[in-house]
Amino acid sequence: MSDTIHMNMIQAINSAMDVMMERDPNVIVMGEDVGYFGGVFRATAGLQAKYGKGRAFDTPITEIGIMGVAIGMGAYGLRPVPEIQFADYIYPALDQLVSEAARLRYRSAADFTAPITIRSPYGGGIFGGQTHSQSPEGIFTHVSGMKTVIPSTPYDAKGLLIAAIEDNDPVLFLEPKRIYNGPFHGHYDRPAKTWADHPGAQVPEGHYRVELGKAAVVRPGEAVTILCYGTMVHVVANTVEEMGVDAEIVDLRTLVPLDIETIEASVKKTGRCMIVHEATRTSGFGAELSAQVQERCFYHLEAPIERVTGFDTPYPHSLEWAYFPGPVRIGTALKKILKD
Amino acid sequence: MSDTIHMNMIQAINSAMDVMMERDPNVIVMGEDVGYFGGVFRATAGLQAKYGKGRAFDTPITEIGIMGVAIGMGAYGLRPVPEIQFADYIYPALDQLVSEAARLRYRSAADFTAPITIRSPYGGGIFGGQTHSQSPEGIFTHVSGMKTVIPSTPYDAKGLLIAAIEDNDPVLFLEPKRIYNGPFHGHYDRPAKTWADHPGAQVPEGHYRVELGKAAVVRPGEAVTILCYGTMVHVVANTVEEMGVDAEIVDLRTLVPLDIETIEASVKKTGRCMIVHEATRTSGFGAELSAQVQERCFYHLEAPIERVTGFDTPYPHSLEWAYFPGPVRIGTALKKILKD
Amino acid sequence: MSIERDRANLPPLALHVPEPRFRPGDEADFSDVDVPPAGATRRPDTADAASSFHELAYGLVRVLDENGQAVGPWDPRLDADAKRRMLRSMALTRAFDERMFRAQRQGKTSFYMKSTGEEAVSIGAAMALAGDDMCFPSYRQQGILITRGYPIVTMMNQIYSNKADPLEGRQLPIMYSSKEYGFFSISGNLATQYPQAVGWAMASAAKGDTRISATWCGEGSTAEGDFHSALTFATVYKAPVIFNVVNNQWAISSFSGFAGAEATTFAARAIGYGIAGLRVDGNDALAVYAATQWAAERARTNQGPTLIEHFTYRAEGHSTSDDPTAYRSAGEPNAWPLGDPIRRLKEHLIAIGEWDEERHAAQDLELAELVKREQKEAEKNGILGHGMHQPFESMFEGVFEEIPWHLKEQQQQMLDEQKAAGL
Amino acid sequence: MSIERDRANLPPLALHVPEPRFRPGDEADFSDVDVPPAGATRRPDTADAASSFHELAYGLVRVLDENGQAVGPWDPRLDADAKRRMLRSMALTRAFDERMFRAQRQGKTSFYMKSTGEEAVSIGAAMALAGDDMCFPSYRQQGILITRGYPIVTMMNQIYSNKADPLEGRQLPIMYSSKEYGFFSISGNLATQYPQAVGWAMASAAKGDTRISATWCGEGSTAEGDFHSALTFATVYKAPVIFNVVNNQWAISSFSGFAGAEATTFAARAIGYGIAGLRVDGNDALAVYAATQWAAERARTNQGPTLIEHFTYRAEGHSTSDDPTAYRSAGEPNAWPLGDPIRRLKEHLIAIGEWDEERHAAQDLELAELVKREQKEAEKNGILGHGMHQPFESMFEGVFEEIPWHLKEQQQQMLDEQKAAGL
Ligand SMILES: Cc1ncc(C[n+]2csc(CCOP(=O)(O)OP(=O)(O)O)c2C)c(N)n1
Ligand SMILES: Cc1ncc(C[n+]2csc(CCOP(=O)(O)OP(=O)(O)O)c2C)c(N)n1
Ligand SMILES: [Mg+2]
Ligand SMILES: [Mg+2]
Repeated sequence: MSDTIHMNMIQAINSAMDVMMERDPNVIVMGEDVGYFGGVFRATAGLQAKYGKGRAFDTPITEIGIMGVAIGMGAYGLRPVPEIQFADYIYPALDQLVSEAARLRYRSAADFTAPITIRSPYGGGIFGGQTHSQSPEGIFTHVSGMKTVIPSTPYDAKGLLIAAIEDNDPVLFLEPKRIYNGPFHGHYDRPAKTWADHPGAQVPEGHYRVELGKAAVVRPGEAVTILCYGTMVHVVANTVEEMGVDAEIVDLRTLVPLDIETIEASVKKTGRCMIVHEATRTSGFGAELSAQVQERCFYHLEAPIERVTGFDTPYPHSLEWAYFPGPVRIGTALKKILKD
Repeated sequence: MSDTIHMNMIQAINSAMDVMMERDPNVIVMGEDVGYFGGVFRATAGLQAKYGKGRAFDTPITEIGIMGVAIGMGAYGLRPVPEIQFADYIYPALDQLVSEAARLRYRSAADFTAPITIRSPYGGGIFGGQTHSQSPEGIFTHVSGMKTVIPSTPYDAKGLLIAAIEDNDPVLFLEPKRIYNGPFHGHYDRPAKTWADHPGAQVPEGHYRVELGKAAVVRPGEAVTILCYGTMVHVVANTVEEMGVDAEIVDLRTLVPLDIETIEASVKKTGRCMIVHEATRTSGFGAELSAQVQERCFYHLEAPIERVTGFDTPYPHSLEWAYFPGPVRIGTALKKILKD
Repeated sequence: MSIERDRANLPPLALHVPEPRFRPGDEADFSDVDVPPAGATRRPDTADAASSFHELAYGLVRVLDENGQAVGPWDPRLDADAKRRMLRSMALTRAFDERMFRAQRQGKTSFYMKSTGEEAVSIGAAMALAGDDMCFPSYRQQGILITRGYPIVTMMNQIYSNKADPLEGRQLPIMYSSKEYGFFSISGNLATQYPQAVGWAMASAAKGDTRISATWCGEGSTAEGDFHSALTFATVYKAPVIFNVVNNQWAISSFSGFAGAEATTFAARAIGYGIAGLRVDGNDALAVYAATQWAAERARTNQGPTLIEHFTYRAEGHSTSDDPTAYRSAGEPNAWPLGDPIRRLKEHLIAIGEWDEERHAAQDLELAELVKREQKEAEKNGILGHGMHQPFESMFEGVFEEIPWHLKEQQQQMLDEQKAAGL
Repeated sequence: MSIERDRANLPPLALHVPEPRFRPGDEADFSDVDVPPAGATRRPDTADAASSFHELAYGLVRVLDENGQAVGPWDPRLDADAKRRMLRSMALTRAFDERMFRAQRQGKTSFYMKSTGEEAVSIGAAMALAGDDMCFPSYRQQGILITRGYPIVTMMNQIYSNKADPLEGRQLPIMYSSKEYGFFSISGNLATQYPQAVGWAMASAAKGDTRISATWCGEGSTAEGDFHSALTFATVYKAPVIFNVVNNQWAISSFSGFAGAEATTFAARAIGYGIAGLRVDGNDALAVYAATQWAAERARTNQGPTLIEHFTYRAEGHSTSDDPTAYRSAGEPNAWPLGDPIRRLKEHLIAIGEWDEERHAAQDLELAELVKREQKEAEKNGILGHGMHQPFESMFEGVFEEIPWHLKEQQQQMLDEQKAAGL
């Protein structure tokens, strides 16, 4: 593995694309504002200058088109990495993603495939209001034929993105935009942290992979298992630390396919399970996690599985921090599950 | 209540629209082929002839447009009842439905609302292949601001559809097309049944409502609670009868808002819970049901909650009956849960 | 408040809802449909700017005249062998459609869709394209596969979802896919293939390849957002793609007016994006060939996309699930002013002394026998619902490149259950 | 296989990726942009068929000439009072934008979007529409609300998400909504308002009402599928709707070429659907007024929809989150050949003796004071993140007409938790 340097999450994501474009002439990136400008979050900065307009380019503002064109490119033999500017804007592309990309291998008996990685920033905590804050991952986990990946550190972001680009099936790669610049502790009213002293921000410069479908136990513990991903990994870790609870924190990293072994082993060990995500509660991915844990660990559970999630409302602009499942709500749930 | 006559589910749905168009000049129906022809399943037959082209009309083949136009009509003061020809084709409309219709009341603080009822046939069992068989209800239950309703009898279909049309929020009304003409027993290889002798096919001619958000206990029982909806209510009922199991069958009828009281009371009574749906398993609505039951009835559960669902694959054309959660799979799960 | 206009005396607004000219019971009469004479339309140079021939989007490129002669600048001057191949492909497609329609009626499969009356659209195009150009069809271009020599028996295996079905029983009948034959996997969702074709073409251009793509959708499907996204991408990147709009007048029960045909042509959509637009007599195989050839040359020389509206008529029901007499005049197909594409090419070949009625009748017989023979062959592999399907466990394969644990688990569960149930 | 064309000598395909003319560091020079003289464009009768004036989609309707005179058939002949109201609304909009931009920079809110340089587009239109016509705007038509006399303080309350915000703090700043003022709730998702406007217009027509609708989107947003669905529905049902495309040359960092501007105009999209298309000098408030008036008359007399492209320039950043000097020449705004809309109308009023520099300066001062005063008033109700927001429990209201049990439960949970945490 190559030399390790400090990167924030945007730099790590940028580096993953750079590495893959360098290695594989079939990798191309495209999307609204990703070309000359390098993306509204700068994730594709420098790629057009380095690889040319034919491999990193701006697109018309039509998510249907971005996804449909990526599928055609994939059928040709390219390996497109389209960006959807905000995950909230993936809905216009849903039919192309769900009915086409995710079904192409199956319906053509592998005659055609869709080796596409869709990158999109998601989640709240940046005062983005209803349409720049959503966490739609649950919807995609319901769709057969596609994978959903969410990193929580620069290291994972780069390694998972490389693995996603190398994967021969469509992968939705959701980027927790709240932690692009630093691991969020969950206290909106305290100074923000940067990635500076975080071990997950030591990132190899070259090619490496973090395998899809493998969770990470980011904190071993005995009292309770907490399943989470993305921004919430940091909020949870910080809350657990503040409360001094011996929780085992599992960062899922890939939602589909899920690393059920790690989850099962942890819950069977701790006997308690809590699930934290930012997405709305009803039919969120937490429901699936809860169902699976219950199915597999029923006789080991000492307390009801708890879900701490976004509320079943749109993301409200001014009450963002009341909506966000922060330390207070996670803490309350933790106390409850440990008492139960 | 008016006189009761025999109706199959299509007739009941047609009657609901007829009754509402008669009572309220703001109710209009529209969609692909719904006008002169009366819909590919004949659900809107006769409405254009009776109410004119301005109130029952064909549309261009653009689900974005159908949904977007319905929202504008709703904002004007109409009460549109658009049809999406197959639920598999609702994805192009997803952005308008999810980001617009479902969010309009909230984002405008009730300045504008979207009193729209989207009707769409869903589900498999008719050899419709991958794109005429899907059950996408799970996706919509994850969306705040809209309701999801699925009837299982002609009586409920009419009463629920009237309640949906009268509701001032967007309602997705999914019609289990496998049981349009008769309650399906689950045995694809035996003669089909009609609604002829089914009590749920006795339908009042005039106006009545089946309240949204209320489940029905279609068979009281003590041994296990089975949660289901749509076509599965009949498949489950038949399997239960064939096996002679004393199951309590709860027909949810409305998925959001869910009738949690009925569910909770039933599971607390039986101590066992099984969930049956046709949709793919992962992150299907069964996951949410499982999570909620577990959260509320943890200390009453004597066995793990079981999910019997469609597999996590597209709906395969020729292996439809291996995919369909029929009597064999339901039976196996029942035996397991009763033994556990 | 803004300046209030006085609207007291304004007439009320009225909603215009289109209505086709003929409904069941009406006598269909298309005598007023404007059919320009064959040979009358100019053929611009393929290097000309799209903005210099807008009128072609409102005209009708026609080659075969009333006397069976090929006339005018669009005559592709094919040799007689090529024309006979064209005729044969069209006749084979029709024979195939007849046979498979009947197979569905006999309960051998669940569904079928004919292309009767529209054979020239796919076959004319397929002959003008190179064999390795990539096609992104809708469900009514079986003629492409037939023209390209895809095995008839394989098509039937797909329709029967039997054990020899290359798509392993997973797709609705007629939703073929063949990368080898340059035929993209057909989707049930309308118009999704349009931006995909653009993506393929853009990839080909980005790679400095010489292959182009072509795509088809019905006039009804042009209303989908995908259509617009495709044309927008294509005009922006000058993608080497041919857009075909098959205007067969009907979209299930909705006439073309519900896609906007009352106000303008579908070829005119091209003008809106500044791309080349052509309107072609879709029942004239030579005109379709010529238009495709012209568009392909534009694409291959980096002149960008062309949209071709094929003005034709869906002579039969939408599919086996449809009965068109419920919504349109039964006389429409016969009254259709552009005639039958097979009859027209046949008469042309006869008129130029390269064909005769006897040979045609013999060919019809031969093709009927051919499809019957292929059908027998196919049925050896099974028909839908009669046991000779793919193994049950195959259902879980191909969702992903590798089967993930949860699908393996579901697969095992299904096998266990089936075993326990004695299935 | 099909006839193989010999492609051995064909040149390789190439992907065309558009590139704006000027990037940071370049000197912007628009001297070759074709600006037709004011007054030169004909004004068809509003009853004329859309197909009879295609050239208007490629021209530029202009009323104000270089000498500040209003000339030609499109001159709406407004009286001086109306013109001064127009000028004032534009100046007020600009003053408002300045103030709120600064408020965002001061941390008083999260986000702001100016309409600087494009004020004529919304204000010219709002003045030509009736007060009860329904507008479906994008995020850059604050000028409509200002023209219609919506309270400035209420706009600010929305921007601050404070306790007097009529949208109860739920929406991003500038996403106004006011049914009373005929201003549809703004969405974050581009172009969704287009089919909604068509639906409203269709409803109005179906009801025999006389009100019409109008909608706006940026040139970049025309690429969305919603745009196409809207135009398709509108042409099919002849909906009484005005489509405005605000071509301000940029979509965040992407120039109009990425929406297709290299190949044709945005007004030409209209031709593709057979609807009326106009291209207008968007920095000429009188031209915008005249075009809107003409389109409104068409709509009100059941002539159907009109699409108006407003050719203008986004003089500042996309939003407070954007720095345009990163992707375009800093000199572009000043080099823009169509000038500033406020300056142009001001000079016209001066030229006709109805205004002078002193009055203008005084008005500017007055408006600056006005917005300052309103801002103070608004800030009494709080600014974003400083406590004076809506009550927490309000978050659960308005998701549905009645709060369902699960939201009540979540509401209670939140209140309990906050209480327990001493918040
Ligand atoms: C997204 C989507 N919406 C609706 C349908 C249902 N549908 C199937 S075919 C059809 C009509 C298409 O008509 P047209 O495009 O004219 O093609 P044609 O059948 O005439 O060849 C419709 C509405 C579908 N398959 N996909
Ligand atoms: C569906 C969707 N995709 C992407 C975005 C992100 N976005 C916001 S504004 C914008 C540019 C729009 O440009 P244009 O339509 O020209 O309007 P302008 O800002 O110039 O007024 C983009 C891409 C969005 N809001 N919605
Ligand atoms: Mg058609
Ligand atoms: Mg713009």
